[in-house]
Amino acid sequence: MKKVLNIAPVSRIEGHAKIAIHLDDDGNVENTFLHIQSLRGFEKFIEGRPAEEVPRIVNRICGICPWMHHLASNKAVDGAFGVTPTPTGHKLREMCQVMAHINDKILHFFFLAAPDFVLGPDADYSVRNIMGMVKAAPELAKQVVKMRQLGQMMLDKFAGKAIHPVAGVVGGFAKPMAEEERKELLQGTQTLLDFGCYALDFAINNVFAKYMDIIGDLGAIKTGFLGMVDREDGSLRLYDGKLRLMKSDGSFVDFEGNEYIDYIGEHVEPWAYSKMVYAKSWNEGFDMALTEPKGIYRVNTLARINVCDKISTPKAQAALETFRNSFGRPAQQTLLYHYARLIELIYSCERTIELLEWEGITGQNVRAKVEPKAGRGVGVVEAPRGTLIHDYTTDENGCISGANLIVGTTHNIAPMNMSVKQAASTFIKDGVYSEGVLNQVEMAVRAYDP
Amino acid sequence: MSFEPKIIAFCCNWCSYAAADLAGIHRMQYPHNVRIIRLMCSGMVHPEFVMDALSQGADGVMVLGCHLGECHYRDGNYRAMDRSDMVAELLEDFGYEQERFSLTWVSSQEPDKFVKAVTEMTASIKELGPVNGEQAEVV
Amino acid sequence: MGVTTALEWLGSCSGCEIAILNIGEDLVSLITETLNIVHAPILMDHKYFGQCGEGVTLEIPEAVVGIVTGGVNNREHLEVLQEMRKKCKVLLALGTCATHGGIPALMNGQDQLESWEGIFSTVSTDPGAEIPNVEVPPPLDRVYACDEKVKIDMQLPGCPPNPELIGEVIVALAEGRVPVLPGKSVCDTCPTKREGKGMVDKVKRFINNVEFKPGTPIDEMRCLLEQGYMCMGPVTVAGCAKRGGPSCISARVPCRGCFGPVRRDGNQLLDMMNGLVSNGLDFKSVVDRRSVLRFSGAHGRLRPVKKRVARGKVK
Amino acid sequence: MTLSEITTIDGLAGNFTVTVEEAPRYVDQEKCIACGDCTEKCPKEVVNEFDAETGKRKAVYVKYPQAVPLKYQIDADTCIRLQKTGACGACEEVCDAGAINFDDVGRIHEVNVGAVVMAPGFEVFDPADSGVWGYGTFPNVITSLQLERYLSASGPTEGQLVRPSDGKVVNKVAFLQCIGSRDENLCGNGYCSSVCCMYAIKEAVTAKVNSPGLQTSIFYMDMRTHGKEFDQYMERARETSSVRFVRCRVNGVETDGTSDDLRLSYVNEEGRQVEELFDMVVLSVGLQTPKHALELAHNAGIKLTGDNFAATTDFAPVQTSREGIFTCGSFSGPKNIPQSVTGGSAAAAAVSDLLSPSRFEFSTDVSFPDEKDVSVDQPRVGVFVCRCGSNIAGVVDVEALAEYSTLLPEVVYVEKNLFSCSQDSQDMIEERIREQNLNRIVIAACSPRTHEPLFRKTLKAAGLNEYLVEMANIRNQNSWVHIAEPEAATSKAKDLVRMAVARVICSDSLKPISVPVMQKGLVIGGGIAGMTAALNMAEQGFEVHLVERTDILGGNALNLKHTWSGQHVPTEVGKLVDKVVWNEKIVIHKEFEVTAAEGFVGNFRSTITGKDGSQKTIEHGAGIVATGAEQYIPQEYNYESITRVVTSVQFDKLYELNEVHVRKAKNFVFIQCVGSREENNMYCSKVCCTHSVQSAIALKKENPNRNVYILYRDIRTYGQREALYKQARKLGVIFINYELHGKPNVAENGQVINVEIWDHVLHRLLRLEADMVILAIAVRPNGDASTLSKLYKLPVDGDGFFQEAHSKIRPVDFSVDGMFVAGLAHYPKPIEESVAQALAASSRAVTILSKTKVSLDGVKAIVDEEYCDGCALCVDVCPYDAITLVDRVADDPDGGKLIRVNQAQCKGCGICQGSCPKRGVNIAGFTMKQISAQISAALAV
Repeated sequence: MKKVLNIAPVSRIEGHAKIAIHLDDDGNVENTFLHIQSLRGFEKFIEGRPAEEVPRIVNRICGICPWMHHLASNKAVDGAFGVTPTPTGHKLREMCQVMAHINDKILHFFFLAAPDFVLGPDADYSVRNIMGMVKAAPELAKQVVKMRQLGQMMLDKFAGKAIHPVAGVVGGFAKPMAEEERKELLQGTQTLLDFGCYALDFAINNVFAKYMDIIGDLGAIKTGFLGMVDREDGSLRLYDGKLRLMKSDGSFVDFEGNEYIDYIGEHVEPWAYSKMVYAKSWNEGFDMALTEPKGIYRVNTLARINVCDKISTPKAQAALETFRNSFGRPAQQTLLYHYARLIELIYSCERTIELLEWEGITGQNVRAKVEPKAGRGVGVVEAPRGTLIHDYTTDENGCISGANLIVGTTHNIAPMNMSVKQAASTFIKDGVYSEGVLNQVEMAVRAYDP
Repeated sequence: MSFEPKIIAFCCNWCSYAAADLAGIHRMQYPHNVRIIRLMCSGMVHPEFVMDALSQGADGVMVLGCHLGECHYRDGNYRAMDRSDMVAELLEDFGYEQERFSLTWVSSQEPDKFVKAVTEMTASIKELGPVNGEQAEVV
Repeated sequence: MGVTTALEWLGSCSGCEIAILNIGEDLVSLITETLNIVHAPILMDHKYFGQCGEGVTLEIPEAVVGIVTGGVNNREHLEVLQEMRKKCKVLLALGTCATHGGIPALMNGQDQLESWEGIFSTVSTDPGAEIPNVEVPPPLDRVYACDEKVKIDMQLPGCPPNPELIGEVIVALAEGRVPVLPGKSVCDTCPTKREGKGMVDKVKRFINNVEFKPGTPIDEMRCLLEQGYMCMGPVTVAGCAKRGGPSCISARVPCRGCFGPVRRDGNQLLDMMNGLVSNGLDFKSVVDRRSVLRFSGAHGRLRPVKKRVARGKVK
Repeated sequence: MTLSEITTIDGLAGNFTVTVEEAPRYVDQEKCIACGDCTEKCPKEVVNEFDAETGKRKAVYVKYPQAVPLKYQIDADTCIRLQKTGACGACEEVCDAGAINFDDVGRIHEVNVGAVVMAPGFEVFDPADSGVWGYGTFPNVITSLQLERYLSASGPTEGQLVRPSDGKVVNKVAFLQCIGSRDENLCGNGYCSSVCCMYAIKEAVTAKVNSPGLQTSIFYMDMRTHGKEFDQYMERARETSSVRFVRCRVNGVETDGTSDDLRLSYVNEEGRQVEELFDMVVLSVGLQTPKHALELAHNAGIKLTGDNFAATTDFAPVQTSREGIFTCGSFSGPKNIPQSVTGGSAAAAAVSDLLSPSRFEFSTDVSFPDEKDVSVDQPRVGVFVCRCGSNIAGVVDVEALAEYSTLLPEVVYVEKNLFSCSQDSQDMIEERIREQNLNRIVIAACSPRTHEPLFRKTLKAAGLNEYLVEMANIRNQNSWVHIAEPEAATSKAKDLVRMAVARVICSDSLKPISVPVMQKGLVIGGGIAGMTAALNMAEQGFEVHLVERTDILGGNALNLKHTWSGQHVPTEVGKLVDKVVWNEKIVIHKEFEVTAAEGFVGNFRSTITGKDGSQKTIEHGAGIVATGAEQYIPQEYNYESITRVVTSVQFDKLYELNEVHVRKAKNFVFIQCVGSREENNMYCSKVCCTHSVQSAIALKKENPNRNVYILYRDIRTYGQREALYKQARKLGVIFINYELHGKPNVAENGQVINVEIWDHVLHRLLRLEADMVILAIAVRPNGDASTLSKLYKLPVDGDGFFQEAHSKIRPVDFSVDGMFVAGLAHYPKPIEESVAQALAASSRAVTILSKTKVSLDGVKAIVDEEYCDGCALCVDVCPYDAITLVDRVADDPDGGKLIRVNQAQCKGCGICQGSCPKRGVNIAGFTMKQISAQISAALAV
């Protein structure tokens, strides 16, 4: 007989989601849903707020990537008020954002995803987690915790707050960087870079090698990709650049963030609070069919690694080449998100060092003159979870009169649903399923790090 | 039965409280709805008291102080006035009608003014209805 | 074996969870020895409806300590919170959302239906979209703090809370003692130079950086409120301070009250405005004063603005 | 010493031997516990003098419930046992205390004193002697004193106004003024008793409150409401209490024969003879010196005036004719309460002047038992509910209230009193505190503003901290204002008690703070008042700084020639100035004005600035404001345009210089109340009537053929000044009454000035041809009173004169501790009253200066270090700069900050408390906790 399996909550992710697997009378997958459970209404309740305050409000959208919202918001307000941040202010913001990426990657790979690989997808749930890992690989665990802490505290110390930051301000940054601070940060980042390289090797040798078969097909689907690249040389960019929308065949268009409306649209399903972003500009509509998906593209690490022509920093570039040699461009395997994530980890460290070594980084002129006024601004950054777009309109008092937010994860909602369906229907046959099997379904979701 | 509001009146010891005493001495009659709390100065009234009173079911709150320039403590009544402007506006933020709050200057020699103030306040609150009743001002 | 502990997040952003991880070196021993975590969506895979999702009623294992983050925005949150209350001996509300509503409670200042309709009809949204209503938990009438819905044994506000304090609370709970938490305001932990607020007559918007000598410690900087910026330190409970100063102030940015009111049932908007007017500041110079409640909009503090019917003043 | 009389005073000032004869009380004061059993048992009923014969008392009795000492006594003349040995003796049997002593005998005491103050007071004129008013024959003719008792809650009818004859509710009452005053034929009292007009109005108003619908009429010759704010009171009586004022003398009272109603026949305003019936007639009886006082005066060998009052002089109003013997109150002439209180202090000043060398020689401090520490004890609240006679009990259900009070949290004891303020209640409360081990007290009675000090003392006496008492004001703010709504009043009373209990539970023991005193005085103003005050303080041995704005001492007195009693002002002022100038303890600052002031009682710092801009700072412990007043410059009566229309002051000069117009003039017209007693200046300038009458007399004496007219509204030659009025009339001065609505018309007509006026007696327009018109100008408050009032925070009244702390009981104090007022700055008054007030101010100031430290009220801002975190929100809100921000740990900048409050500078206004977001600072006695508790209690149920 028909039944519904409710995997709730989807765990070891940052959001509130539930997977519902509908089985038909024969116990085969009839349909699956990834229900996104909560809606808070940021777009609405920032209306009326003085725009310069909004970066301090919207960072609460996500406690794992608050910097992304904080800075995308600042960029949007810059636009609305018509200010260009001073060079130093601009670079300080980027440094913070890229550093935030470092911590996020460590967190996600080791704390959330790794247990599946280190302890095995069908290990008992009570040990298939960071606590289990601590017991299984205490040294690694300690190292991981230490590194993540290092990254967090560097940011926390320099910018006052690592979680829900406040140091980014319209027009630039709230305080200049002192030379001592620079030295300390530089030293810390070196350590992180070393760990990043070690992490990639560790993953290649102990994880991916071991799970090649799974990687091959778990949640694998065929879609397009969206990500940010450097305006000049098309290399990987996280804080500022143009957007590149690539089809599954590898062809792509580039556009500026403030043109997003012409390229992407948001589809709404009655069973998820989260909207599903799709490529409007392909003029093929929206369809999540596994065979012939329409308008579906993906974001986040794998997407960025796919759309960029290269990476501007040496170690990451080398890793990228290895990656492309084995998986090509664009790579479609969902679990490769983890691989791509570690490449970005290395880029983030290298980029941070680059910024810290820029002579202007300790400049005193960190904030441009600001006049609140009416206007519109679109702020785009690459969040760990994908392309993040903040679009504000302000009134003559410089207060928000309208806002539109497209957060990273929403681009991936549709793909995730597809991956879940793909995974579920491959693993569940004739009513046969197990906790391990269901966890693999979750792994498909986890890869996207929603 | 008819609605008998409860009104809290914060009275300055040096003026309105004395005026209230004097009203008694002159046997002036006024509505029984007011409960007087004696303070040393209208500047002693913490806005929190106003909100607390309303949230605890007071239908109205009055502050009665000395005429401007006659404060026993230089300018306590100016503080009271500044606060009252603020409180009056914030009342609506917290979902109360502005009419539930009033500030009046009454000297110790003006029992009649005191009586007038409490009588009018009582009347206006009666018209307004109970504090937790149907929020009359919702469109 | 550590103290059995269940973690749950309601209308939260997971910032509190990250703050827990930020405890640092001690984290490992904390989550493996001090505590015995039996349920925690962000870290482990215990499921509500059985591990294979066949169950029909939401279940969370028994635990001595329960930690909830986030406010109560929808039916699911409420159900989870009530289940937590049922199963946990000691229930800790962690983070300002859980204690005072936090940022999401800004929604309490809006007309919910209107807003939601707006959200599903943005420029980039396909026309004709409806508010989702299948298998997604329906919202409550407003955003609640946890103690508005169930009995809460301990509160630790903060957006995010201070890892040190989280550590203190957890250890205290494990040791069965009362944790030592700050009761004074942010100013108590703020070393900036203060003289009095009398000379300021208006508050400035934060569109220019505050005055300070770069590279000098903050105790050489003048109180930001006395610089004319709206700093909510005086009406906000302490706890954010690290490295000898409040977080935002160390970043040379005025406090916005993210730890909630200094007195648990205090009213940040009322107290702040009172502080200003009592000092002769023009409270009207505060642009959008309602957002002074941006962190403590639960408990009925923040309400939609009501349009008033003109009434003849009773004379 | 009660029941005692002075028989002889021998010796000289500084060393008198006084013989005192103490009559037997027949009740042992030591043993009597005032239980009242004796009175209950006593079979002998006699009329009660205190009730002015309206009620009865027993032969063993207390005069009235509030009597001090509250000890019973036996009236030997009526006691059966004392009249006939062996008879009765019931009281002795019932007295468990064994206090009755029929063998008690009188005693003679000899006391050695340095000075004597005579204040034997007055008795009211007894109208029975002259039959005309039917007093004694018609039961419904009563005296004002009897009415006072009828209207009193503790009186025979508990405030109900009913007819003695048939108990019928009175609907129509007439007051006849000047019974036994201003009348030599019937009673021989030619003087004006000066208080009767005012008390008659007051009684009329109160009577109307007690029985609404009552019609009240006052029959008078002149309304003499010359006191501060009296005219306003009269206007209010006329308008709001619809009291009817009829100007005419009623010559007799008859009955209509059939009922007990009373018929008055009189000539009304229209000049027609009318008859009118009344339910009751009240005789406003005058004041006179009692016989025993006359004997006393005789024994003491002091001179009396023709009116039988102690003879004094205008410049030494409390000094009798015998050195070392002083007087105050009505013994030296009819006085109202403020004047008597002032006189009392003045006499004290004169005495201390005489005795200052031996200050403190015999004094001992009152000591109270050690204070019990109740800080840790569970609250045990005692509630005492006062009936206040029927003032409260008449409206509020006191039984129910008491019953309810027992149910309130922490309340362990409840008791009802007839008068909580009576001495016996005080003792009882003290008793209960001990036996019931109470540590918090609630008194449900009247206003804390008047009675809190009393109960605080009681707590102290019981060894409790005086701040642990809370009053629920169920009289002034409840029973008196909800007379018609007993249920509502009762439930409100319950609320008020509940609030008081809630509040007192949160009360803490407070310690009064004491600060050192700068033992110097400052006197602002070098007029008669200022100089007198300065001189008295100096002669009591204190350094005084006398600040005078002009370059000459003397003030307004420099314009005056004679006092009403004929003393030559220039001479007296000259003497005074000399004494002041030669006294080395007085530092005179001429051409200086106070420009800045700070500090507080005992420690003022005043900055004075000279004409030349030079500045001095004076530190002083007390200050006296004697800045005088100004003359009104008339806008009316063509004063500007007509040269021969002059002000009274100008006229004095011209007259003195024997100026030609004055010399030649035949017709003089005085116009009274110029600038007084009208809309914006509804007050009486008090001195002008006497002044004009004196000038008129002089003119007439000089040349009887002159025509002198005085156009007046009411001639206010109050007290013994009445003699002048009489003399003027004898000399043929013509007095013509006018009303406010019919002011005289003054116009120049060639050589003469036409004055038109409506004559109320002849009822026709009268045209006078005057050669000279003298305007009796008003006394106006000093223009810069407001400046001074801002500097020292001294209140001024509606007319612009300085406002004393309490018009009756604190007539020279300011509400600001350590500051006092005297002379015209306070209100228009003649010289002798200024001098008396100046002496009084001095003596009040000396009560501070004579101490090395003063203790301040404990109501101060207290920093709660647990909550204060030094956010500095309160620093700038303090009006007294009493708050400073300091390091929590001395010189450890990292230890956090908090505020400190300068206890001496703090006045306890609580603005800081009202600004603090975290309850970090509280006003002791008015803490956030206490007020919140009150709010919650008010709204509970």
